[in-house]
Amino acid sequence: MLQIDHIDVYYGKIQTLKDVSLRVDDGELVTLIGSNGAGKSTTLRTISGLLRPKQGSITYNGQRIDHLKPHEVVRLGVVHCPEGRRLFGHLSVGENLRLGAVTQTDSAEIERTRGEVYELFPKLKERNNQLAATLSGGEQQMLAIGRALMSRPKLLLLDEPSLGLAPLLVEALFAIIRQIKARGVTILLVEQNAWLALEVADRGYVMETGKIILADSAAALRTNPQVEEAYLGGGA
Amino acid sequence: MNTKMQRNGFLVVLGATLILLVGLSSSGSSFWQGIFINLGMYIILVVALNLSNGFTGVFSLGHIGFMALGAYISAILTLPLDKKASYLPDLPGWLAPVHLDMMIGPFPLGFLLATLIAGVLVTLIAVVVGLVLMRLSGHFVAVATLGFLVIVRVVLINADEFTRGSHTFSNVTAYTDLWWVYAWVFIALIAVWRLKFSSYGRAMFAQRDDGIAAQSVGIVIMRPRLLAFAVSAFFTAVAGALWAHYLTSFSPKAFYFDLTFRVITMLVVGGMGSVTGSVVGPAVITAIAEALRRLEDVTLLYGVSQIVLAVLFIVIIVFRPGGLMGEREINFAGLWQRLRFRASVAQEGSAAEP
Amino acid sequence: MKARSLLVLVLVVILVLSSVTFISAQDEPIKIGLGFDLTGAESSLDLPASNGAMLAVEEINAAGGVLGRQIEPVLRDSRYEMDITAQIARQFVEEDGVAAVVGFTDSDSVLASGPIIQEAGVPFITAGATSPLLPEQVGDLFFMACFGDNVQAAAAAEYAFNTYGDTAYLLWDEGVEYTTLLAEYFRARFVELGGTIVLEDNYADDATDFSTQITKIRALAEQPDFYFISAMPYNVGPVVLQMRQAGLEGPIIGGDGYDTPDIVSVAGEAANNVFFTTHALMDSEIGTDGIKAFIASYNEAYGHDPENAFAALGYDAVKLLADAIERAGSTDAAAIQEALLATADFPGITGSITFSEGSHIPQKGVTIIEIVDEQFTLAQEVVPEVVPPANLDADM
Amino acid sequence: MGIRSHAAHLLDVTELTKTFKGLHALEDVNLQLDADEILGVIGPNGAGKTTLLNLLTGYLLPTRGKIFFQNKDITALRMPAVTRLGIARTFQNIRLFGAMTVLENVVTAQQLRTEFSLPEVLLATGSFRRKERELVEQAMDHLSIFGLEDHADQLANSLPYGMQRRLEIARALATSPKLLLLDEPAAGMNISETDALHEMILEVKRRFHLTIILVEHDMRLVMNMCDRILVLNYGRVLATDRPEAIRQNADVIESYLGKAHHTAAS
Amino acid sequence: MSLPLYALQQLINALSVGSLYALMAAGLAMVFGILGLINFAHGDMMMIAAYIAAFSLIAGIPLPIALVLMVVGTIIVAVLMERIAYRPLRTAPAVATLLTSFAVGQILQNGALLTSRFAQQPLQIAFPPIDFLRGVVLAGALTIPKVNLVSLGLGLVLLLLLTLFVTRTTLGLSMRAAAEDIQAAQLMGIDTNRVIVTAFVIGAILASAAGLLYAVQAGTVNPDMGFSPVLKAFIAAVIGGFGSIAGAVVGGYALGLLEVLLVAIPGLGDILPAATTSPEVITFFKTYLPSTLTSYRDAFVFAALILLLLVRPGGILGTVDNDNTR
Repeated sequence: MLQIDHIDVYYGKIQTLKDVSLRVDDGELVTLIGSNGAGKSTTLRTISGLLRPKQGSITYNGQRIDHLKPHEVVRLGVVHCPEGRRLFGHLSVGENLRLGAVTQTDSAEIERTRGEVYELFPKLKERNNQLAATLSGGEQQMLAIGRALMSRPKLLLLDEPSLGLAPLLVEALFAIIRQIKARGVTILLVEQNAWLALEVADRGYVMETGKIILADSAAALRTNPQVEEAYLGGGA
Repeated sequence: MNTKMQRNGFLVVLGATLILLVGLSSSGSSFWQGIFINLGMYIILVVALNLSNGFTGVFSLGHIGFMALGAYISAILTLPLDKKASYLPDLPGWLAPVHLDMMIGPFPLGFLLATLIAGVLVTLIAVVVGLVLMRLSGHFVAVATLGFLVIVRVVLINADEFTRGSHTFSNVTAYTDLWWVYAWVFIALIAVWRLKFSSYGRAMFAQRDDGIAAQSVGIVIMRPRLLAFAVSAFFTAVAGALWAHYLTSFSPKAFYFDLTFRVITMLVVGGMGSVTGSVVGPAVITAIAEALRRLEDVTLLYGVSQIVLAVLFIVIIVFRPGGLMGEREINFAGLWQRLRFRASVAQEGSAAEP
Repeated sequence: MKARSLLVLVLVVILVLSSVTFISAQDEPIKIGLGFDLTGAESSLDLPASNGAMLAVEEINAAGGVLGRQIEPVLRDSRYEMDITAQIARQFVEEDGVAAVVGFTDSDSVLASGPIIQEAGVPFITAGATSPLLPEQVGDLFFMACFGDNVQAAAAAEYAFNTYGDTAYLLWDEGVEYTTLLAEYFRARFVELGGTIVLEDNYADDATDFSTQITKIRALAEQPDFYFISAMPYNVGPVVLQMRQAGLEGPIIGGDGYDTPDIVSVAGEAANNVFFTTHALMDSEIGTDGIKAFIASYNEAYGHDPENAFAALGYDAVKLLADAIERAGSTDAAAIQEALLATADFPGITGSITFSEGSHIPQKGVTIIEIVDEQFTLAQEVVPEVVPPANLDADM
Repeated sequence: MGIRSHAAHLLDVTELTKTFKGLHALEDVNLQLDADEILGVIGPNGAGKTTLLNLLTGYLLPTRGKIFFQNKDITALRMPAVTRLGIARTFQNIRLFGAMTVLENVVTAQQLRTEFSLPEVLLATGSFRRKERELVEQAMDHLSIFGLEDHADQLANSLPYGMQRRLEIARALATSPKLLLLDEPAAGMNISETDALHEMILEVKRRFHLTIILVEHDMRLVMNMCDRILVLNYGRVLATDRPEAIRQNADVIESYLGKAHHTAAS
Repeated sequence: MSLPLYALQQLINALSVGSLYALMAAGLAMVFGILGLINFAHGDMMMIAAYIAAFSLIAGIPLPIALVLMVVGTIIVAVLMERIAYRPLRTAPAVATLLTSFAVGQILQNGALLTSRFAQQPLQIAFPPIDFLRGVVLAGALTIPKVNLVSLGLGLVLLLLLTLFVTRTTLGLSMRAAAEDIQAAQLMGIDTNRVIVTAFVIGAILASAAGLLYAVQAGTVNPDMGFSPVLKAFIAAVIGGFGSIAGAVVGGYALGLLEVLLVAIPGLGDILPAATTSPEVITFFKTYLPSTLTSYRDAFVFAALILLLLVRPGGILGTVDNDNTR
């Protein structure tokens, strides 16, 4: 479904991605793990068109998308739920969801999707008219994901959804990610909480300083001593 | 070693400047002297503004107000007594008989005193204003300092016993010449350069880059801001005094938005944060503006030069958002090395010839 | 790097092109510097003045020139930036070697350029700067083609006092020297005559809505005999219109800032019962033959009627200079100065010009114009009985 | 204040409370810290950990409560004054002077202890040159402790992430503090980097005779390094105890560590 | 005129001035909200609009067509301006874009200057009279110039339409989203370039309405007529809390009121009827609030502005978190 081939990305003069290649197949949940500054978010930002690769290509369902603008990428069904939620705090929950569906034209369809999102996150329905900024941290994350789902993504790019959530909430969140996957959405998940990510994922990539250093099935990565040592905190 | 090369490079630049000045002042062309006098005054204005806007990031749009105050204060102090009696008859008693015209040989000490008094008074005003305004950041300082400029203008227009109101203040003695201007250019550049590479400068840049981190290493944000604002006001007032005693007449209208934006444009083109840029910016803008002006006189398309200048400005900003110099400085040591290298090549060349 | 080399290239091209100016012509024509603000804040006055001046040069040249030599005008834009104003003065006297300079309509520009021209020993006639303090401030080679504001203000005060009565309302533009000076001279003469100013007020130069000031007038228990409003050409129309719309029908009086067709086109019939002092009645139908001819040729050259009285003043200033050079028989500064001082009854478009008793401000009659049925009509030609001193401050 | 003696403690915090728009970010926090201790502060996001650091350093002023440092009431002091008295900190999201070089970052912190007069600077007197030279030399020595001496002339924001963290600590220490507050220094580090950080913190603690407060999510680091741990939840102190005791504390497990961590850690 | 009547008339004056300021400030604030750009060339867009209208009317084009030409022409200028000057500078520092907007203004002003010269028109053109904008409406002793009434009405209508647009349409919602977080908006699939161009187009519509009314009031058009209104708009926008359209409107009326008060109160000593007012009051006004004090008006406006910035940095409507730094 998504194929990244040998991309190099620069922030100004500093190279942040070096020869990164990865692949996400239809229906999969693939995770990208690694420490802060390893280039995980940069990878997602490049896929969604916020950054341009200097070298290499990104294809989605056989179509080159590395030269597209972010809104064109979204129209193809690749939706990026950014790190730090990036909600429109001065707009209501309902308006945030409406904006998620900005690429959709069929209003009946939009309402149906809205119903599904409410089903997934009943809290959002309760708070429909509340300003997004007034939600709690967990609710905000729910809204961020719900907003992304409103555009009926085929491929969902989730960036650090667990960031800043208490461990108990994180568990609930991952249960929802599983449900989304079960509905047939392909997911590329960037997580610092490698343990949890590998629990839900089919496959995983490990990044370090802008490079992919490991790629394997999630199960294999979970038991890979190198990963265990570096990211999972071993058997402390 | 490195510092020695730096000093040599600096001396080369200083020497070249001196030669240029001697050449100019002996050329007898008051037009070309005028260009360089204007350039010098702009350099002082820009480097002073850089200290405040560039180094501390507190963007002031009100500096021309300090310039106006400097011009008026110094001019009142040096105005010949007969002119004073006729143009400013309502001056308060203690000020009416003041006429700073002392000379030491050919050196007008009175003018120097007037300039210094204007500078110091304006610095005091800047401290008071700064205590209020330097608490603001971002667009808010810009608006507030713009307000200061408007207030200064209104006060100058209304304080007619001191300023003649909206009437042109005239017959100021023309003390300012190339040497006066460039002496002050030298002092201003050196002072700002030394501030930049000192604990004060580091504090200014630090609080600009990250105010919270700066506080966490013990920097009281207000202090570097206020210092920069005050010193900057001093030199701006000096430039005002030079301006007053060069043009010999002025009115509140002259010290307003047009001049403000001309100086800021020079600053941005040169590079905010770079002392070298404060010379480069005015020099480039003056050169282009002068060339375009002459072109206009040939083509008679008055107005085109302003358009071209504006387009050039946009081009510079698009391709070099930090200005021509960014925050970098001239590398005196490198300059010296390059000169020595050329000299040695030339020597070798000439040695090889016969 | 690329941007830099591009910049250098542009600079070089510009410098090469501009060096064309240095290829100067033969010494034969008489060079006259024309310094005006063509693009800056004063351009609405200076541009017409420069047009008038250029027109005069063309006419003189077409008629064979002065002393058998053509006049070569050197027109330069001061942009109302004072450092540039000073610089073009230097260019005139050094690079161009002009025999005389004509220019400007405001004191700031005259005072920034005048001392330089004076020091270079070159005569300088201002087209429209009307502050009577200027000759003293600039020097003995400086002349004015127009009367001083004290003269027209006194004329207005005397006319209004005698015609309408002894109570007045006074409004002026507080940001401009011309309007403040005019208001001060008017006040001085009017009070001296025994008049009372019942209310005075001012407005910012950029104002377009005067309803606040007008409401204050309307709140007066009793309306004054007339309203003296000292305004710039661009403010006159709206002030007059808005006053009339608010029901203030009394006579409105002002200075030569009113002398622009705009007042009628903006205010329409509201401009009736407006009186103002100016240099001459610029009317293509009932004006003098000289005025008719001037308006016609201005229209031919620039595609429209003269914008305001400054067009005629620019024209007169050049003609006055040419006349003086002709009489002096040379372009020597002292000779021109002497000839100018001896000018008597020079028939300018803006009235007959005489410099008497060593004064550098001409004695000109003041024309008082009344607007009747949206037409300028001549109300009176006067010479004020008493003129307030140029420097009001000095007497206080 | 009462007659209670604070002499025993380096830092003595009583009933510290901070409210934002009526919400308690921190409520009645009491805390005593002795010289040479390492105190860990843990708690879920929004528990008030960073608010606590902001209050201790004078970046925020408390709504209620007192802070004594070395027997001196610093409750009302602002950040620069607090730093001068000897409390330094780092930040959760690194805050360097990005447009300045690594060396300048450290010198800027170090100059806190050096007095310059304006004439001295403007005239570039001998004393100015000497002091500047000394500052640079000291800063270079200081950088070498952190292995940053080879990057002295590099711009701070061009350093890789790990080095930026180290530089931030180096800069904090350049103010010669007695108490160092570290806000999630291991965030985004892998385990080997975290271990190196652990070593480094212990090393500088010895060398500079520091007392440390460490706010951190990485339980392994906190458990291994700290003498005591303070657990915050919704702005209140849940527990203060030795690491082993915290690990067993049912309340803490329930509200913070959760099942996931439990399984992961066991 | 009795004192209450006087107060009422001055209040009407304040509302009239204020609605023009609000109209001008709304366009400025909208672009600022989305791009963080203080577009000083907004005033020059007003100037361009006035010129197009004036030239069209002088050429004998019927009023409705002239107005359409004006709006379309201004929109074209605004879109070109965005495309050529501002788009390459999206990521540049605020100062650079601010100065660029001045440069753009310079280009427009001198362009207008050259155009009038080539069209053989005077620099300053009398704005051709528009019948329905001439004259006054009388309500008892109160007078309201029609221009002011129209600016009040047109202002309200345009601002209402604008409010409906940003709350009811997807494009409007997208605009608000882009104003808050332009990158997040992109990730929603919003074409932010389109949103920005839309903001400039709406800005141009507001500017042409304001430009027309301003020109009618001023009676004349000239190349630098845009500076003074944009400065007022800027102040109004700051008073209201920069970036919010509602704030700009409130700021516009606040500025109008302030300006009118600063002229209406000094000099009352000369106006109050001596028969019915106690002499102390008259003496008080004559001593402390003489008419000449009105020349300090701008200083008071800005002093008030600075005070407001210190006390409520977010403007009248704004909310600002209490963090003491940044």
